[in-house]
Amino acid sequence: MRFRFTQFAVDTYSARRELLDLGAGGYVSFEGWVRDNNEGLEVTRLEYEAFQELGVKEGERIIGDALQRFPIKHALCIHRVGSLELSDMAVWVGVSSAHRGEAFDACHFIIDEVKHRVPIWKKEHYRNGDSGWVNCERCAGAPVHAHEHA
Amino acid sequence: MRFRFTQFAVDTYSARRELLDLGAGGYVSFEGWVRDNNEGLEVTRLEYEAFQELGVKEGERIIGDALQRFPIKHALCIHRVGSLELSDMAVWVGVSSAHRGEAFDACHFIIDEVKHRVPIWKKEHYRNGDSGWVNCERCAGAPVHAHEHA
Amino acid sequence: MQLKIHYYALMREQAGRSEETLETFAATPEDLYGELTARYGFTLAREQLKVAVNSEFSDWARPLSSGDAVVFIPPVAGG
Amino acid sequence: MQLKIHYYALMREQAGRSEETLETFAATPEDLYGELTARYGFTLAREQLKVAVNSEFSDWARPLSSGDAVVFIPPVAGG
Repeated sequence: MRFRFTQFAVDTYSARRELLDLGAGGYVSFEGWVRDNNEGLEVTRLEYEAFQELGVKEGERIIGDALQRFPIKHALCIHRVGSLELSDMAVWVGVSSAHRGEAFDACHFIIDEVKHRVPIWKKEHYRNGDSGWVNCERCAGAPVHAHEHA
Repeated sequence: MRFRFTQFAVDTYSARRELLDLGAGGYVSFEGWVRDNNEGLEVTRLEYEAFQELGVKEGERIIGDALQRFPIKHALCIHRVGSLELSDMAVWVGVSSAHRGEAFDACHFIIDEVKHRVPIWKKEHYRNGDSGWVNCERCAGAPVHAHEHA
Repeated sequence: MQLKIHYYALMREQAGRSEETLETFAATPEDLYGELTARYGFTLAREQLKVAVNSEFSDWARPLSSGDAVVFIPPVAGG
Repeated sequence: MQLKIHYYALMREQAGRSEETLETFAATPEDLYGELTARYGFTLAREQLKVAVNSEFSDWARPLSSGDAVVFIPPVAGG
């Protein structure tokens, strides 16, 4: 599978090896890291939850789309689930291609699509004790964070 | 220095660590790999040679340009010199930033500028026994490869 | 008709469970979401969600059959 | 006037050396390149090169001083 979930730290060394190709002259990788702030709030940790059965199918479709759209050699995406600390890697995308422009474009395309299409949810925990599901609580018009007070 | 040369394999693990930042949510890296072909010729190995004293200054200026031009956190570029085999990493660029778009743009910018501005030369060795300095022998109008016959 | 429902993220917390098997007369995912919102007080509007039946994205008007597995998909936030 | 010249890549091969110390009357890098091309038969036209004096990019018309280190820079190909 060219899209996978993992409960553990992403092994980028092994992942990168899957993209090696004697005809590839360029390799681009993206990592999403847990940032210490979001929309003005201090983040202390995150939880990722995924509907994995559908997620791997949709992820595979995204990689397939990228391989059709850009003249690249190989592409792979691995997304972490579970509890993450600051600076932990949440997602990794790697692309190899003959020329570098396509590797940049395809890698950017894949991470954009993954963020929009793959059923993964992120709960942020804040220094002030609140927490919230990103994209959900605020746009839901629900009392923001209120039900999450410790 | 945010631009360096190395005679040995690039230690991407250590290099990446220099870019860690609690405020960074995106990290993009580029690797240039030795490809087995170029402009229709089968490549067997490469040699890179650099005017290092000027190279590190110009490389530093490129990183400085990127930091001014894009709202990124950190950037670093390491270029290999010496003899390289197929699939070896010739150059590595890493960029961390709050948001991913800037990391992609800055990483792409840096590798483009490095390829155009830093005094590094690449000699390709071909399966047919020829060899040549890329960008030099052909555009020089000199007898292509002729003086390099083994 | 018996359906299997899985809940994720905010909806899991609001339903107080991650899955259940349900006896229902809901003919479509749309009907089902109305029924479950009445029970659990989901705060997400139907327009904010996608729905999957048997681990594939589905139309809200698709007729449901006994044994189908239904998942409502809140706005995603990967990466 | 004594200058230090370093040669790289194709020019190193054509000059048959990677550096030399040279007695010359060349007043500028441009003059110097003419002199050295006459000696070594460099195939690269002056327009294809850049030049560095004392490890910094320089104008071709910059006056040279004794002790300057000059490097002619063929078209680069990093990455």
